[in-house]
This record gives sequence, structure tokens and C-alpha cells, in this order.
Amino acid sequence: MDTLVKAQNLSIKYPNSDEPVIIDTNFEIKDNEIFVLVGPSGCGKSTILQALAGFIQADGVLTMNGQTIDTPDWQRGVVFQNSSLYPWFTVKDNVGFGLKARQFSKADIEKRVAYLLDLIGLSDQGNTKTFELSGGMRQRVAIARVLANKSPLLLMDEPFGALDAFTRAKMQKLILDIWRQEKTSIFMITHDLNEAIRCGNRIAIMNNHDKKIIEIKDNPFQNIDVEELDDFELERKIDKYRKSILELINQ
Amino acid sequence: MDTLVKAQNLSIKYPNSDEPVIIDTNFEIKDNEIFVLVGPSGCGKSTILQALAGFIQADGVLTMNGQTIDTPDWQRGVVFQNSSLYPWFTVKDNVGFGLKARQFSKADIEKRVAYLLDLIGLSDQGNTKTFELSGGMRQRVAIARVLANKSPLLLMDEPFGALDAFTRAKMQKLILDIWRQEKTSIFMITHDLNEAIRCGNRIAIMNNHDKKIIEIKDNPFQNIDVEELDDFELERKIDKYRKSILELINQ
Amino acid sequence: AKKTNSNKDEIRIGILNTPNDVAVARNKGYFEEAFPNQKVSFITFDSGVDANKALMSGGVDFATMGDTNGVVALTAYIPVKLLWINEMCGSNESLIVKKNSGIKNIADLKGKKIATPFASTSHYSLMIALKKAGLEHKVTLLDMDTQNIVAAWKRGNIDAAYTWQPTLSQLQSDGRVLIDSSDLSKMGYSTGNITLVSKKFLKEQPESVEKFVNVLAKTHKLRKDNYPETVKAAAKQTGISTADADKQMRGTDWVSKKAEYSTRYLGNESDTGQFIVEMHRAGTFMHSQQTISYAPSLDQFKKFVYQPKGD
Amino acid sequence: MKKKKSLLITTGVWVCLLAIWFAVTNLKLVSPILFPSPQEVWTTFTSILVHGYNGISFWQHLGITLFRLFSALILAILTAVPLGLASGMSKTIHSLVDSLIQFYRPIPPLAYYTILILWLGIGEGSKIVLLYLAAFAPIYISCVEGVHHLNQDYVLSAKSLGAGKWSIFKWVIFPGSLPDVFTGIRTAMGVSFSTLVAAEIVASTSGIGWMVIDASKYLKSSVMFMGIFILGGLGLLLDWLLQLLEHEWIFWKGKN
Amino acid sequence: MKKKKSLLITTGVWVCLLAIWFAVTNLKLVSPILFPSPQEVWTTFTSILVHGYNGISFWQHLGITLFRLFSALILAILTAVPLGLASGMSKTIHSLVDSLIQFYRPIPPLAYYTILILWLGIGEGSKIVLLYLAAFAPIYISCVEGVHHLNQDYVLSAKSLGAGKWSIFKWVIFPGSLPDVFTGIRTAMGVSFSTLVAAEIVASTSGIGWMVIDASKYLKSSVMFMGIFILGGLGLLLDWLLQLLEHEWIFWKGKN
Ligand SMILES: Nc1ncnc2c1ncn2[C@@H]1O[C@H](COP(=O)(O)OP(=O)(O)OP(=O)(O)O)[C@@H](O)[C@H]1O
Ligand SMILES: Nc1ncnc2c1ncn2[C@@H]1O[C@H](COP(=O)(O)OP(=O)(O)OP(=O)(O)O)[C@@H](O)[C@H]1O
Ligand SMILES: [Mg+2]
Ligand SMILES: [Mg+2]
Repeated sequence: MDTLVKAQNLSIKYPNSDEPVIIDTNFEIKDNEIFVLVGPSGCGKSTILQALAGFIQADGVLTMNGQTIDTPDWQRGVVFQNSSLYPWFTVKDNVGFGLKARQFSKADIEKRVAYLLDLIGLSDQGNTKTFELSGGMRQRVAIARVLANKSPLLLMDEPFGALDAFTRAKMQKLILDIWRQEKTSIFMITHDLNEAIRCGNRIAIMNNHDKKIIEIKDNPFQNIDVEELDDFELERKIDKYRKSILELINQ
Repeated sequence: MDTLVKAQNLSIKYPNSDEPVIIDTNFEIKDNEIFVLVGPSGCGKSTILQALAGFIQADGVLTMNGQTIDTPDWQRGVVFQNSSLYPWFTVKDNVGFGLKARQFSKADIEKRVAYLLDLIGLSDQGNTKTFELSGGMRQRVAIARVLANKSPLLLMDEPFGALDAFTRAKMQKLILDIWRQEKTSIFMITHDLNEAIRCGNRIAIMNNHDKKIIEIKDNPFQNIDVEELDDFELERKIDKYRKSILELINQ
Repeated sequence: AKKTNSNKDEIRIGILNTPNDVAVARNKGYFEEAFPNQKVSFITFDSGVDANKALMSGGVDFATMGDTNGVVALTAYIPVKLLWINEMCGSNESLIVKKNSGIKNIADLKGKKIATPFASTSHYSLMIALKKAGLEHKVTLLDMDTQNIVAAWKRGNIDAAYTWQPTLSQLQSDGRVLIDSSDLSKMGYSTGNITLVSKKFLKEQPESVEKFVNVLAKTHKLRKDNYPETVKAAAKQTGISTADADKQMRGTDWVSKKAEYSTRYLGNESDTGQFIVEMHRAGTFMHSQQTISYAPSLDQFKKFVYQPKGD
Repeated sequence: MKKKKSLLITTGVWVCLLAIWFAVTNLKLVSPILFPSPQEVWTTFTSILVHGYNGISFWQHLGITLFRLFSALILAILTAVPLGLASGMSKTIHSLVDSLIQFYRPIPPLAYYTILILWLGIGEGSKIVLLYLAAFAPIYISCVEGVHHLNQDYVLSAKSLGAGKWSIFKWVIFPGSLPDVFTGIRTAMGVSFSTLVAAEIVASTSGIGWMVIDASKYLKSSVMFMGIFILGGLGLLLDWLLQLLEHEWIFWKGKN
Repeated sequence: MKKKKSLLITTGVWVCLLAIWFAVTNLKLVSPILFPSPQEVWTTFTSILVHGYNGISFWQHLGITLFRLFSALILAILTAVPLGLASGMSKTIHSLVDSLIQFYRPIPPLAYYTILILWLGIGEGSKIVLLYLAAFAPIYISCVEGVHHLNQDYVLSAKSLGAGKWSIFKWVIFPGSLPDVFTGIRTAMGVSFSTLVAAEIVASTSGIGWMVIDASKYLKSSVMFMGIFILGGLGLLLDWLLQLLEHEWIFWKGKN
């Protein structure tokens, strides 16, 4: 697989403090993979995502398709933990926002929006106001909104953290479906190891001390729903795998 | 074990709507047990807790130690998802709030507060302002605050829902320790099945349709940390147990 | 009240709502008669204070006010000239005290509360009266509009007031006059209401100014010839009873045009008028009171006066 | 049911007050100058409705007052909203204008009214500018706040959706600060409204505010009371209309 | 670094304005009555500082103005805070008083000033009551809002911790609504301050507001300008002091 994003000796400092939050970290995001980042609270996960999005400046190499990332761009769509849908627009207008801003024709926008609403199962809610949706629905719209741009990379910061456990499981399935259909790359932050294992192609791990990604593990268990499994041999393996990650995190 | 709380044919309606949220539910909370309630979002878990706390009125029988619950009372301490600590008081004053309101002597209050701060591992933060604490610390203070009253029953509404997965595990351990030491009963809502299994003596289950507790299961796995387990036989059993609960919830 | 630049089609006159010569001329239609091709509009001001502001901003071409406000206009370099004395104040402005206050003469005012509208002719007259009695800093002065004087009087908040008609008659039922402006006039401190004209207007339409003077002169003549009719016209215009108008007008003196520009009043090119001398005196006094920032010289006052052409 | 009860109490209070007013004045316990009776105020009102006041009809008085108020408000909205939003978005503009506005804001309008009259004359100009200045600052300030309080994620999202500066302004910053802008407009109307009487004090012969002032000169208490009631009612009405508009236009307010 | 730049710009703006003012007036491009020169304003200021105005020292003028303002504010705080909190907590009290306050609130103070004078006389009483009425409504309203906005969990927690009504009021509702109460007090000070000149228009011979009005009667522009600057500065200073107090007392504001 080709490399989509490349980070080399990446260090990040917030402008209002002297202490860097991330020091000399290295990673790559490949084409069409789900790259999941896990780590304890405050370790710097969101900081890395913000640098990837181009919201904050970083030292070192940070490129996407060879070009340095230094400003936000439609090629990297962002989904926040609490959806930042615009409450003054309808669901449709929210989903079409990026295309409209990029001056696509009305017809094109309508077609793409209709397709996406169908994909996320909200075809009937196109004209609904966003504050009338449930949390899960809103997060689906937020995902559709960045998909509209056909962004090659989706950045998700704990996209399902505000949802209850049962809705969350459904959203994980949805993301995997979409990912397969739309062939995009995803960078996803979570603090739920089961979510990481279910969704990620690779899992990057941070701890509380090193201010960097300390290890990136391939994940052989993607798309396996542990809770509906009947193969105990596999389950044992998954458990072992999870424990190895936990150990790294708690280092 | 003796029965502490008894609910018979309990129905609850919010004053501003005609549709009851809870219809004819029955359950008992026994002395010195952790009673965990799980169910999908919006099924009415918090509503039951509010009735138990005496915040809203319910039809049917709802008694604690034989007395009808119809008003809030220090005997039933409440811990909310986002701690409702008073930001204008220090940690100490928050923990001592109930005792001060109940006009205990200064010396008594100080003694009890010191003991509790030690219990939650925040002895050094007694004079800190609450907004300077992390989420986990704040939730510990909220628990200490209700413990100060030696309430026979603690009501917790997703007490760790706002915490990240790793802090959450530590808090679960803390709750079990405290429960053993203070010998109180706990009614706890969660939407994390692992949390339910780890903490509960019994697990009550609600689904989206029946507007009542559809089953209460004994939990033989309390206090077992699945993530650190090496006994795969046991693990299999737990998994089976979890799946049986999930099935009920998703009915 | 249009924009600042005066135009040829409109003459804007700032008036006081009192039964004076302007009111009579208005009622009699003298203005329309004199200016058939121009619109004459009247803007009512509560006091010369507002009239001065209007003159300064070019909102009016003529304005009537107390002569003390004329002093202010001169001091403030407002581009205007003193055109006309509408009326000389007499018993229509007086110092009145409460009947039951035990105040018998001016000396008894010591330590009392006296109200008057600041910057008015009454204010000046009061200050002179107090100065003469050596009470300048021994009383409490209150700056009040005439309507507030009535209210304060009724409540017994003030012991005395120096004010003019019609306020005066509202106080007279339980009041006694100690001194009035005719008394002060005799001592050389006359006050009066005057009309100022903007220099710009004067330059652009000198003949209109001339006509304006003649309109007012006509009313002064009318008063002399037919007093009852004058009173009736004034009453009608200001919306008060003829009795009230009579009472108010009786306390004032309307000077003939000839007398206006004589040495007794405004004077002429060669001789300084007595009224101008007294206005200069007022200016000097007001400066000593720190109410104006400097005392204009007599020469400045002389230049301030409009002189009619020929006639 | 609870709402009904509170409505009942409120009505009761007003009925009681009216009754006391009626009783006290009709029993002649106080001077009619200090406190005119309700009938008198009502008679005055109907008579002014029919005959006008000072030769001008009631509706003209009301009209001219509303004209002054709305001219000022609309001018203030047209200038303060762009400037406020610009000042909220750009540090440079903020440092250019903010201190000036903060400085003039607390100055009581009556203090500078004379200077306005000297500069602008005694016509409608100075009156409208006085009301305009009173309205400007609250709108400006709440626009700045609106931008500053805007959820940063909104702007960041827009950027990474490919929106340019103008799109971000039009579709995100402007609608996003609208709730605050509207609050500012409501405040501005309140402030302008309370400056209304001051504006009509000088060289006016029309307007509800002038009517009250004129009545006070002649101690026509019943006209004063009537004017006060009209101003109170008008103020309530205008605020209520603004609230309706707000509810209609800013339908998402408080729903996030 | 950015802060420095914006400070520089702000200073630049003021220096520029001062320079233009200086140039325009000293080149005699405008009449000194319309626009007195900065030197003249400064000279007037120092002279009034030394000699006073109208026989009363500058500090007395300032003192009496501040006395009126603070008497009114303190009175308003002492009455509006309890009433507002009570109205926020009890539906009955709310329906008793709220409509009355909502009704009088929009009425311009100048409209009812004459009536206040009729009732209370021309002394300090009517002045202070005028300022008091101006200050009362904003404090009352923000107290009601403070209680309504209070996190309900705070009260529920307190109840189930065994707190009685009085404890809940003292330790939860009162401190919990303090941030809003303080906002109300700041608004009230602003409103009172802008009513200051109106209050000193009638039957005054002292106070900064009166000084400005008196100067306007004699068209002493330099005194007017000076008064306006003093009022602007004073307004800024008082608001800043209140902000300091707020920061000190309500240390938790915006930190939850
Ligand atoms: N705007 C900011 N300015 C300065 N420091 C910041 C800022 N945002 C975050 N930090 C600091 O950077 C560190 C990393 O924060 P970050 O939000 O990246 O953590 P995180 O891993 O996303 O945590 P969480 O799981 O709680 O979201 C923290 O110590 C935090 O205090
Ligand atoms: N104050 C209220 N007034 C009217 N209806 C309410 C109120 N609070 C909750 N409800 C309704 O009652 C139902 C149950 O709500 P409740 O908060 O008890 O659910 P829950 O199980 O706690 O959900 P969650 O897991 O999301 O907290 C929901 O349908 C909700 O809309
Ligand atoms: Mg984060
Ligand atoms: Mg709940």
C-alpha cells in the first residue's frame, strides 16, 4: 500500500506554552487504512490530530501525498467528538456544506447528498433540523459531511465517545461499511480498546510519559465483533492482544 | 440479606407529559449490595434513580426501610455523571457539606472529612479548588461527599461515564474498596456491561420497549477484572453471561 | 428646523412661548404680509440656552432670548448681531417668597433656598439683588426650570424664587414679591428680552432683516395705539387667557423703534446706548461670577449691535 | 394548571393596584397633581386620541417618535454589526476601534447632547444621532462577543471542508454570532428607548417623549401619567416583537 | 508579542486622534465653541482642579456625584438582590412582582423624573431614587436569571445531602447565582451612570453631570469636553473596579 501521510520527527508545541506536548514522533498513514490511536487522557492524541488537520503548526516533517501539511484543507475531513454540525442549516445543507463552499453545481451537490443520506440511513431526515436528531444520528451526519468532499483522509477524534455503548457498536459497523465502500483512509482516536481492535488496521499506542507514539501494532482482528463471537480460541487471542496494548499504555 | 428498598408496581410520569416513562416495575435493593441497572439510552434508567432519590414522584409502592420515599433525604446520597461539586467551595468544604448542613460539630466534620480524603487518596488536596482537579479526582470527591453522611444507600447515575477507559477502571476498583469498607448499599446506572459485571452483585436489565426492569440477574463475577484474567474457562463463562444480558437489552 | 445652510425660501425664527411682540405679529399675520414669497417657520425654545445652540449650529436665522443669553452668545463668538429689544423686563420678573416664611426683606433671605433658572435674566437679577444685600454666598441657589420651581414651591422645598410669568402667577397665591426687575432696572441693572440675527442671514438678506424689524416695530406701535387688541392677539397665539396675557404684558415695556436705536437703549453709530452699557455691566458681573470665561469689552458690545440703514 | 395560577396572581396584583389607585384618588387622599385619578388619565388619553396634543394628532406624535427610534436603530445595526463582527474577527481592527467605543460607551448621552446639537443643529439629525450613539455600543459589543464565543470547532470544520474566508464568514461566523447580535439589538433598543425622552427635550414640538416633558412643564399630571403608561407599554411591545423575531429567525438558539 | 502589537495600534489611534484634534483646532479650522483645543480643555481642567467650579471644589463635585451613584447602587443591591432571588425561587413571588418590574423597566427615567420630584421634592431624595430605579431592574432581572440558570443538580445534591431550605439558599443558590448577580450589578452601574446627568439636571448646583449641563448653558465648550472626558474615564474606572472585584470574589466563574 502507498503512504498517504508521513510524519517524521514530529514535535508539537502550543503557542501559549514552552513545553512541547509531542516530541520526535514518527508514523505513517497508508492509503485506504484505518489508523487508530489509543492512549491515556492528556497524552497528546488530539494534539497530533490537530496537526494532521492543519489547525496547529508542528516542527519536523508532516506531509500528505508529499505535500507539507500547514493549513486545513478539504482533503482532510475532521469529525469531532461532539458533532460540530451547524444548527442553522438542515441536515441536507450540512452534508452539502463542503461542496457548496467549493462551488460545485447544485445538481452535483444534490446527487451526492442524496447518496450519502442513503448511505447513513437518513434519507427521510434531509430537511430536519440538526438539533432534532439523536446523538448517533448527528454523528452520522457529521461523517457524511466530510465524506461529501471525497476526502482521501478522515480524521476522527473520539467520534463515538459521547454515545452510549449500544449505539456505539452500531456506529462502528457503519464506519467499517462506509470505509469499504468509499475507499478512504481514516485516522481515528479512541480510548475504547474494543473499538480500536474492531475498527483499526493498525493501532498506534501512546502512554503518559514519552510524548510520542511508542508502538504501532498491526491488528489482525479488524471487523470481528467480539461480543458476538463463538470461537473461544480466537477470543483468547484477541484478549491477549488487548492486554499487550494495555500494558504498553500503562507503562 | 435484609431488603433496604422496595419498589412494587412502580409507575413514573413526568409532570409535563401524559405518557408514563416507567410502568409497573418491581425490584428490591438489599442491604449492602451493589445493584446495577443497565439498558439502552432513553429507556428510563435515570428516571428510576430520580424517583429513588425523591426528586420526582412515583405511583405505586416505593419504600426504604419501610418508609415511603417522597422527598430527598441524606440517607440516599446521589452521585451524578458530571460531578455537581460546588465550585465556590474547596474540596474539604464540599466533602463536609452534608455534615455541616446537618449541623454536626466542627470537630466531627473535620475528622470525617480527613478520613474520607484519605480513603479517596486526596489528603493533600483538601484546600484545592474543585475546578483545579481532573475529572477522575472530581468524581472521587463527589463520592466522598455522599459517603460523609454515612448514607445507607448511594445512588450513582453513570458515575464514570465522562471518564476515559483507563481512569474508569481505577474508579471501579475504588468503588468496590469503599463499598467493602463503608458497608453501604449502592444503586448504580451504567451503559458499560463490563463495568456492570465487575461492580454489581445483581444486574437489572431494561430494554427500549417495556418501560420496566425486565429481568434482574445475580452476578457471580463481581470483582473479577476481565482484562487481567488468565483463566480462560472463567472468561468464557463471563462472555456467555455478558451475551445473555446483551440479548435482553436488545430485545 | 432644516439643515444648517439657510436658504432664500425660508426664514427660521426661534421664539419663546410668551405673549411678546413676536407672538402678536404672528397672530396678526404681519410676517406673511412682510414676506409674501418666503416661508416663515417658528421654532419654540424653552430658553435662550437652546436658542443659542440653534444659532450656533445655524438652525435658525433669528432668535429671541433674555439679554444675559445674548451676553453668552457674544462671549461664545456666535456669529450674530443684537437686532431688537422685544421687551424690557419689569414686574413680570420678580423675586417671590413664601408668605408664611417670615421673610420680610432681602436680608432675611440669609441661609434660605432660592430657585431660579440659571443663565436667565432672572438669574442675573437675583445675583445682583443678592450682591447688593451682601448675601452672595449666604444663600443656597438652586438651578431649576420654571416648571420645577412650581413643583418645588408647592412642596415647600424652596423658600423663594426669582422667575417670570406665567410661573409667577402660579406662586402668587401664597407668595409675596420682594423685588422685581423694574426695581433693579432703576438701579442700572435692566434686563430684557432681545432678538439676535445671524450674521450670515444679515449679509445675504439685509432687506429682510430690515423688514423683520419693521414687523416688530409695528406691534410695538399697535400696543401703544390699541392695547386690548394687542393683548388679545398675544393671548390667542400663546394659548392663554386674555387676563393672563394682560397681567404678563403689563409687567413689560415695549419700546418704539425710534427709542430702540436711541441712546436710551441700543444706541447708534456715534453714541452708546444705555441698555448696551448695562449689558456690558452684566457681562462683567457674569465673568466675576465665573459663569462666562471672560468679560467682553464695551467696544465688543457696541460692535454687537445691529444698526438699521437710513430710515 | 400552575401557569393559570400565576396568571391569576399577576392579574390580581394589577387589579389591586388599580383599585387602590382608584380609591386613593377618588377619596381625594392625595392631590390630583401628585396623583391623578385613573378616570382622569383615561379621559385625557381618549381626548388626546381624538383631538391630538398641541395641534398634532396622537398618531403623529407616536409616528415621529418611532421614526426617530427606528432610524437610529437601523443605522446602528447597519454600522455596528459589520464593525463588531470585523472587530471580533480581526485583532488589528479590534485594537483600532475597540478602545474608542469602550471609552464613549459609559458617557451619559445627555452629557454630549449639547455638543451634538452644536455640531448637527436642532433638527432630526442630532436627535437621531443621539439615539444612534446610544444604540451603537451595545450592538458592537455583542457582535464582538458573538464572534469570540463562537464554537471554534465550527470554524475549524468549515476550513477543513474547504470553505474560503468569505464562505466561512457568510455561512458560519455570521449565523453563528446571530444569537448574540440579536441580544445586542434588544439591549440597544432598550438603551435607545430610555434615551428617547432626552432626545426630544430640545427644540421639539412632537413625539411622545416631548409630550411628557411638555406636560411636566405645565404640571399636567394626567398627561404625564398617560405618557408614562404609553412609553412603558410601547417599550414592552417593541421588546416582545423583537423576541418574536428572534424566536422566528434564530430558531436554533438554546437548542445545542 | 501579539499583545504588544495591538497595544501599539491602540496607542497609535489615540495619539493620532489627539494630533488631529490638536492640528484642526490650532489651525482654527473649526470654531472653538464647536471644538475647543486640547490645550484649552487641559487649562480648564487644571483651573477647575485648583479653583473649583461655581464656588465648589472639583473634588466636592466628584464626591457628590459618586455619593448619589453609590447610594442608589447600594440601595438597589440591598433590595433587588433579595427580591430577585426570591422571585427566582418562588413562583408566587415571581407572579406578584415580575410584571410590575417588567412594565416600569423600559420607561425612560426622564419621563418619570418630574413625578418623582413632585413626590419626593428636589433634594437628594428624588435624584437618588431616580438612579435607584434605573439600577433596580437590571439587578432584579439578573438575579431571577441567576436562579433559573442554576445547575439543578446543585440543588438536588444539596437536598439529598440533607440540607434544609436555608442551608440550600445560603450555600447553594446564593453563591450559585452570584456570577449572574454580579453581571447585573455591572449592568446596573452602567445604566445608573448614564442616568447621572439626567438626575443632576434639576435643582442641582453640584455634581459632574450638573457641571456639564451648566457649562452647556453658557456654551463653555471646554468645560463640556472636560466633563465628558471625566465622565467617560470615571465610567471606565468604575467598571474596571467592579471587574476586579468580580474576578476576586467569583473566582470560579467560567471555570466549570
Ligand atoms: N490549546 C492548548 N494550549 C496549551 N496546552 C494544551 C492545549 N490543548 C491541550 N493542551 C495540553 O496538551 C496536552 C495533550 O492534550 P490533548 O488534548 O492532545 O490530549 P488527549 O490525548 O487528546 O486527551 P483526551 O483523551 O483527554 O482528549 C495536555 O497536557 C493538555 O494540557
Ligand atoms: N424532565 C423530563 N420531562 C419529560 N420527559 C423526560 C424528562 N426527562 C427524561 N424524559 C423522558 O423520559 C425517558 C427516559 O429518560 P431517562 O433520562 O430516564 O433515560 P435514561 O435511561 O437515563 O437514558 P440515558 O442512558 O441516555 O441517560 C426519555 O424518553 C426522555 O425523553
Ligand atoms: Mg482529546
Ligand atoms: Mg440517564
